[in-house]
Amino acid sequence: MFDTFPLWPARASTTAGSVDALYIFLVALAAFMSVSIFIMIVVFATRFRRRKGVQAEQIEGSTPLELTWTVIPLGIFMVIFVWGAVIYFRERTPPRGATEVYVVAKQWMWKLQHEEGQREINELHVPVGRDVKMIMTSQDVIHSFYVPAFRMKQDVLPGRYTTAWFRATRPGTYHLFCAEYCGTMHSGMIGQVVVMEPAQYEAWLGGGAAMGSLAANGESIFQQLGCSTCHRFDTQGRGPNLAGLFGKPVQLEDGRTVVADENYIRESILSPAAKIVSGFKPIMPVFQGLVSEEQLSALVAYIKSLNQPPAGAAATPSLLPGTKPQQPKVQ
Amino acid sequence: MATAAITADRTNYLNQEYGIKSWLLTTDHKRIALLYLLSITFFFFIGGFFALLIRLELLTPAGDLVQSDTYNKLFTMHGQVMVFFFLIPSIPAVLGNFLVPLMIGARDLAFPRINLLSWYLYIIAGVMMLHCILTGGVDTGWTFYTPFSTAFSNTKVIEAGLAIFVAGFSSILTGLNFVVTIHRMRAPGMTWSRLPLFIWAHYATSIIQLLGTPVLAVTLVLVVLERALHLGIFDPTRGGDPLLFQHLFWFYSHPAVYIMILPSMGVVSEIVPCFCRKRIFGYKFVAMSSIGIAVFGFLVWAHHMFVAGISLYSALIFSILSYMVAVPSAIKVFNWTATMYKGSISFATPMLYAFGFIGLFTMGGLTGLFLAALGIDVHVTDTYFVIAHFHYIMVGGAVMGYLGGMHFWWPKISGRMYPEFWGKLAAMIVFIGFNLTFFPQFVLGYLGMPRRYWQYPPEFQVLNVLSTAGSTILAVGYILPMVYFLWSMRYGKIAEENPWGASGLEWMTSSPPPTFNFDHTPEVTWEAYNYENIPAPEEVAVER
Amino acid sequence: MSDSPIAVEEHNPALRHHFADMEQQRQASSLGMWVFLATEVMFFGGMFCAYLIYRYWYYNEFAAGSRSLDIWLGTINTAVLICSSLTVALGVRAAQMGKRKLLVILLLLTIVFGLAFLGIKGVEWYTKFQEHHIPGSSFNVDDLIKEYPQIRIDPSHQQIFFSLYFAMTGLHALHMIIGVGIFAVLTFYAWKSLYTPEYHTPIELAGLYWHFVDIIWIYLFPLLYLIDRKPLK
Amino acid sequence: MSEHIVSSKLYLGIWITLLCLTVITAGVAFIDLGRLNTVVALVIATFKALLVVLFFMHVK
Repeated sequence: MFDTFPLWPARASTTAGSVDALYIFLVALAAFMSVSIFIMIVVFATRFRRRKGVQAEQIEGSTPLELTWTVIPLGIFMVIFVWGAVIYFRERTPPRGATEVYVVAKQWMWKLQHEEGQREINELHVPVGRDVKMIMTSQDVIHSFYVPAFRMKQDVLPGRYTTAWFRATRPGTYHLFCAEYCGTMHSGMIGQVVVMEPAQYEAWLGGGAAMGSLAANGESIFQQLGCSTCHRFDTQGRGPNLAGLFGKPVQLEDGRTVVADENYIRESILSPAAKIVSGFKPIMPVFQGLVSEEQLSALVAYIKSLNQPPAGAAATPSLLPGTKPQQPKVQ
Repeated sequence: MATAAITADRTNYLNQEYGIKSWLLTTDHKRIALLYLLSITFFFFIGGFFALLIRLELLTPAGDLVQSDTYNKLFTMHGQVMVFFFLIPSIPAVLGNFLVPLMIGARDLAFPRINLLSWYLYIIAGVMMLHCILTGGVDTGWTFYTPFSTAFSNTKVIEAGLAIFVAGFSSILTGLNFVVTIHRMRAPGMTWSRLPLFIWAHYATSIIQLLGTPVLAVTLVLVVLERALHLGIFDPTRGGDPLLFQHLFWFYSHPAVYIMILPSMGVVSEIVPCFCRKRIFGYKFVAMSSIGIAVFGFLVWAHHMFVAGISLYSALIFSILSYMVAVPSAIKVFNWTATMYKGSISFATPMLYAFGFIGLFTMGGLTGLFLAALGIDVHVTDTYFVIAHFHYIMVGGAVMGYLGGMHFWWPKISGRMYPEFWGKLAAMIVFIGFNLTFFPQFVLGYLGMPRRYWQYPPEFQVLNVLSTAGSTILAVGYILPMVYFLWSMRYGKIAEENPWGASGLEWMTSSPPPTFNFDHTPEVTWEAYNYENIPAPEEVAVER
Repeated sequence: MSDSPIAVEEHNPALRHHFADMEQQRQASSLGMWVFLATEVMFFGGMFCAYLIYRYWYYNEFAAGSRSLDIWLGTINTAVLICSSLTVALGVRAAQMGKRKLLVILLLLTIVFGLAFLGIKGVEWYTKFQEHHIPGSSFNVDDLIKEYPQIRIDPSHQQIFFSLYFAMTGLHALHMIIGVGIFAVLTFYAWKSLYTPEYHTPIELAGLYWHFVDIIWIYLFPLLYLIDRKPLK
Repeated sequence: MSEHIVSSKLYLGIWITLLCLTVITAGVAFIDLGRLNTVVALVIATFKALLVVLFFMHVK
C-alpha cells in the first residue's frame, strides 16, 4: 500500500504473509457485513418511513430465515477458526535445529544472549533466512516479546521459559516492543531487531567480544557450582548422567514420565525436589536464588550441547571421555 | 396536545414526599434508580476526564504532559472507574431498577431493602475508590495482573481491590433482585413468552452477575491477602502461578463484558419495534440468544490469554468456543434489521441511538472475530486493535444503548419530554466523535502500537492526533444530554402516559408513575409488542 | 385516581406491601436465598479451583501439610457442625409449629455449637501459629521435613498449602461468625415471639444459610485434612 | 417451606447418618486405596451434602 499511510507493518517474516492474508480476508468480510447491514437499514428506513395511512405489517418472524443466519455465520466462523488455528500452530511449534537465543526480560530492558556467546541489550541481530528460536524468561513481572514486523508476540513469564520462533525474510531494522504492562517504563522497554545478510551477520558475530560460546560458558559454570561432582559422565555418579538428556523422556521416581525440555532442566536446577529421577535420592541442593537467569540460560545451553555428537558440536565439552552420547531423539 | 394536559400536581413517586431522608432511605425502586443515575453519571464524568487526559498525553509521541507513573495511573483509573462504576451498573441499576417491576406489572422489586443496600454498597465502594484516586491511585491496569500487582506495584492496590470487591456485591444484589422479581412477581397473564425483551436481557445479565462476580470477589481477596500477608499464591518465586490469576480474573471479566452489552441489547430490542410500529422479528430467537450469550459467555474467558503462555491446545478450544459465542450476537443484529422490513419507521432520538448501536455494535462484534482468530490474535492482542474493539462494543454499543434508553424512557422517569432537536444533535455528535476517536485505533493496532504506552514511536502520531480530536467531540456529545435532561426537568413539555405509543406495561401507568406503579395490578391478555392495536402518536415524528 | 394501596384480603402484619400474598412473599424470599447460596458456591468455588490446581502440582507438600493438621480436632469439628445443623433443622421445625420456647433453646444450642466450632478452629490455628506454619516471614517447615523424611518438601510450595488452608478455613470461619451473629439476632426476636407458624421466613432463611456453611465444611474437611493419611512406607 | 411438619425422628436419623459418615470418611483415609482414597472421600462428602440439602433444607 502507499507508504505515507501504511495499513500494516513491514512483512519481514515467513508468518507475516499468511497473517496478513487472513487479516485482509477478515477486513473484507467485516466491511462487506457492515456495509450490507448499513445499506439494508438505510433502504428500509427510507422505503418504510412513517407515512400517513400506511400501517406497519406485523411479521412474526420466519424460522428458516433464522436458521440460515445462524448456520451460515457459524460456517464462516469455522473457516476463519481453522485458518487462524493453522497459522497459530505453525507459530507455536519451533522447527528443530533453529539457532537459539536466550532472552531475559528485566524491568524495562531486554537482555539477549546468542548461542555463539554474543550478549546484547535491547538489540537483536539475526541473519536473514535462518530460523531463530527465542527461549525467554523474566526476572520480575510478566513482559511480552513483540515484533510487529514478524507478527510475533509471546508473553515472557517469571519462573518458567516460554518459547517463540521466527524466520526473518527481509533485511532491515524493525521495532521490538514490550506488549504486557510491566510498570513505570513499560513504554520505554523497546528495542530493535536488526536483520542482516548472512555475510554481514558473520562479520558482526566475529566483531563481538569473543567470550566463547554460551555452552562453553555454561560448562565453566557447571564446574564452578560443583555440578560435575554428582553428574558424572564416566561413572554412575550420585546424580543422573546428563549426556544426551535433552529432549528425551525421563522416568520419575513417582512413576510419571516427563520430557526433559528447557522448563524441566530449569525446574530441576532451581527446585530439584519437584521431579526426582527414579533410582536417585533427593540430595541435590536447591539453587533457587544462587543462580542468575543468565547463568541458568548458559547451563541449559550447555546441557543441550551435550546432545550433539562430540565431533560436530560447536563447543566440544572437553570433559567427555568414554561415553558416546546417543543420537538426539526427535522431540 | 391531544390528550388533556395532565396537571403536574397528581401525586407520583417524585412528589410523594420530599426531603433528604425520603431519598436516602427510600425503598422505592424508582427512586433508587434515580440515586443510581446520579452516582453513575458522576463516575462517568470522572472516568471520562481520565480518558481525555490519556488522549491528550497521546497527542505527541514523547511523554510530555504527565509523568509515566501518572499516565499508568490514568489508564488504570480510567479502566477501573469506567468498568466497575459506570458500565456494569449503568443500564441494570438505572433503567433496570426503574423498569423491571413496571414492565412485569409488579409494584416493586422482590427485596426493596436489599435494593437500597445495593446502592449503599455502590456508594461505599465509590467513596473507597475516590479516596484511593485522591491519595495516590493505583497503577496496575484495571486487570491487576500479578506478580506486578502483588509484588512490584507500590501503589494502593489493596484499597482499589477492596473498593471493587464491595462494588461487586452491589452488582450481585442487583442481579439477585432481578432474578427473583422476574421469577416470582410477574402480573397475572404475563407469561415468559410475553415478557418484553428488555426483561429477557436483564434476566440473562442477572445470571452472569450472580455466577460471575463472586469469582472476581474471591480473586481480589486472594490478591489483597497475598499483598498484605506476603502469601505466595500468585507469586512465581514462591511456587505460585501468575497464570492462575489470569484464569480466575478473566473467568469473571469476560462474562462482565456481556453484563455490559446485554442490557443495551434489551434497550434496542424495545426501541426498534416501537419506532417501526412492528412486532420484533423472531421474538423467541432474540430472547433465547440473550440466554445463549449468558451461557456461552462463561466458556470463552481464555481468549484473552492466547499469548499469555497457555498451551497450544487449550488456545484452540477457547478460539472455537469464542466463535460460538459470536453467533447469538449476530442473530440479534439480523433480527433488529429484519424488524425494520415493512415497518412504519419514525426517527426520534431513541431510534437514532438504536441505529448507532446496531451499526457500531456490528463493527465491534466483527472485529471480535479478528481477535478470536488465533493467528491474528498473536499479532493484535495487547495493541490498540484490542482497545478499539472493546471500545466499539462498550462505548459504541453499551453507552449508545444507555443513552437511547434514557431518551426513550425519560418521559416515564421525569414526566417531561427532552428537547427533540437537541437530542438528535447530541446523537449525531456522539456518533461522529466516537468513530473519529476509535476507528484510527484499529489501524494503529494492526501497525503494532502496544496498549498502555506512555510514549510511542513517531510514525504512529498522525493516527493518535485523529483519535484525540475525536475524543474531544465525543466529550461534547456526552455533555449535551446531561445539560438538556436537567433543563427538561424544569422546562420540558409535560409528557403524557404513552408519548411514543409504545407497547409494554410501563406505558400503561401515568408518567411519572405513582409510588405503587399501578393503581390496579394489570392483567396481561395480549402478546408482546402488539403494535397492531396501539395507535401511533401523530405528532411525535414531526414536532421539532 | 385515589392513591389508596390495593386492598389486600387478609393483612398479615408481616406481609410486605409489594407482595400479593404471604405465599408469594415466602417463595420469593426462599428463591432469593437459594440464588444467594449459588453466588456463595461460586465465591468458594474460586478457592477450590486454586486448591485443585496446586494440589495437582504440589501433591507432596499438600500431603505433608494435611498430615500436620490434627485429624481429631478436625473430625470433632465436623461433628460439632453437624450437630448445629441438626439443632437448626429442629429449630425451623419448632418455628413451623409455633413452639417459642423450644425454638429459642434450639437457636441458643446452635449458637453454642457455632462458637464451639470457632473455638476448636482457634485452637487449631494457635497450634499452627506455634509450629510456625502461618505463611509470611516467620514461616518454616523444618519440623515437617524432619517428621516426614520420606516426603520431599519444598518450603515455598508448602507455604502455598498453608496459604490456601488459612484462606479457605478463614473464609469459612468468617461465614460462621456472620451466621452466629444472625442467630443471635433471631434468638432475640424469637424470644420476643415475633415468629408465628404463618410467618417465620427469617428462621428458614438463616437455616438455609447455616446448612450451606455446613456443606462447605463437609467438603473442606476431607479436602484439607484427609489428603494422604495412608501409613508412610 | 412445605406446610407439613417433618417428624423429628427423621431429623435425628439423618443426624446419626451424617455423624457415622464423618467417622467413616476419617477412618477410610487411613487405609491405603491408592488413587481411590480421594474418590471415596469426595463420594462420601457429596452424599453427606445431599443428605443435608434434601432433608435439612427441605428440598425433598
